[in-house]
Amino acid sequence: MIALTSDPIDVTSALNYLQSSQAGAVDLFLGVVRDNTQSRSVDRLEYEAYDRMALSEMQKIVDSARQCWPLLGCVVIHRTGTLLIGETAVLIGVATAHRADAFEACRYIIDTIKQTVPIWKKEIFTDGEVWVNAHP
Amino acid sequence: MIALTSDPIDVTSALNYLQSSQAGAVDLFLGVVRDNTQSRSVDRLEYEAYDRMALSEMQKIVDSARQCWPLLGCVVIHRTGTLLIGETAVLIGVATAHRADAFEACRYIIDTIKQTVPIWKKEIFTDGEVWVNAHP
Amino acid sequence: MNSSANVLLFGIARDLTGQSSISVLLAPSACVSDLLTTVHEQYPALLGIRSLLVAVNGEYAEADQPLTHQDEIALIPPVSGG
Amino acid sequence: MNSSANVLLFGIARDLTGQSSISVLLAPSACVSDLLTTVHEQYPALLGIRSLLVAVNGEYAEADQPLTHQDEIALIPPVSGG
Repeated sequence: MIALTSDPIDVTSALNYLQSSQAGAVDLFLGVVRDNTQSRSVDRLEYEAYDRMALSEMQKIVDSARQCWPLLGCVVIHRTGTLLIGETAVLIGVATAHRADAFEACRYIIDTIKQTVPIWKKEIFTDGEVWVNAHP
Repeated sequence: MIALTSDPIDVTSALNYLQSSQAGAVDLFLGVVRDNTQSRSVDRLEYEAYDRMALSEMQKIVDSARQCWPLLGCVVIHRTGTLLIGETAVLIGVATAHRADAFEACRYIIDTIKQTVPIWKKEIFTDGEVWVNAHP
Repeated sequence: MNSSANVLLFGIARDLTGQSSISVLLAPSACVSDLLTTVHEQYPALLGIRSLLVAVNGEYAEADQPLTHQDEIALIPPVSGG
Repeated sequence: MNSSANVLLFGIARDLTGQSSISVLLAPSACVSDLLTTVHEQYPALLGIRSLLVAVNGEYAEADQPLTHQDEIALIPPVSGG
């Protein structure tokens, strides 16, 4: 399952989706909004996506992970819109027979999402705002 | 939080416990009962623990992880008793500021649990049973 | 004959121009690098972005990829999801 | 004078002996390796386990660690948690 959503991410339904009688390991990664970046105080984040391309790039990443590791199930959900501190911006869930594959695939997916998927994050501080990574 | 429990493991309360305004990453590992081992068909597992020592060994592992990685929160919960296919035998949850630390600490904890914590697993097959790792 | 292409903007590109899409004049044989040159001439503020890629029909495009009227074209500033 | 120590059994050790604890005669100066020798003499079935460690008061113990009456002693077959 690959999704973009402006609603809060539901961990329980993601886990239910990953249920498989052959799965011995599930690794679930949550990217969460934290209250500071380089010691500047964050008020909230705004996530914006180029939806059709974000979905197809996430699909490519999952397809590529499936070629490298024997995945029994895989969930990738990314939030868009306004997120407050403590909210989950992204969930990656991977189910495999053995744990090494789950850890490696999950990490590959989140690392690659951050490199290629057209989603942009604006950090809104108490004293200004900035699009992350955008400036020289 | 470190616990042994004969009740089903509640992922949602584990995640709530890991909430921290400084956390940017949560890695959650679930060890799940799967339906086969070396292609023998598993009916259920029985987990037995030397409780006091299992708890203190899990505490040592978490203490040692805290020395290696800057953990904001850490949860380790291990089931005991009878588990059916699909049930979660162990949950490891780690919250950190950055994701590399969460993945590495989580993996270290589950890998080390499997090496040192006095918990024993009996696999009950449709045609027999075996204590895992016990035989030469 | 030149014609105009509609180009989608996101993130900092949208903020710097104040527009979520812009119209760019392109020669019939224009490719992705021609588009970027023209975009930067029309909107010099976009030069302040660390890097700009171009997506054509939802796929990252190389500099020499030719553009047609039917293409959905988007500027992709440095991504920062996750 | 010899005295008997109570030894906790788990997993396969409990299954092989049919007991969750056994009583083992120990010399006053006995250490962990002496305990293991005696245990194996009294319960040869336990030799079928791939390896047996000893925990004293909830901590893994070395072979030369001396044992006292107050100690909580347990046999630790190969662990298989997780």
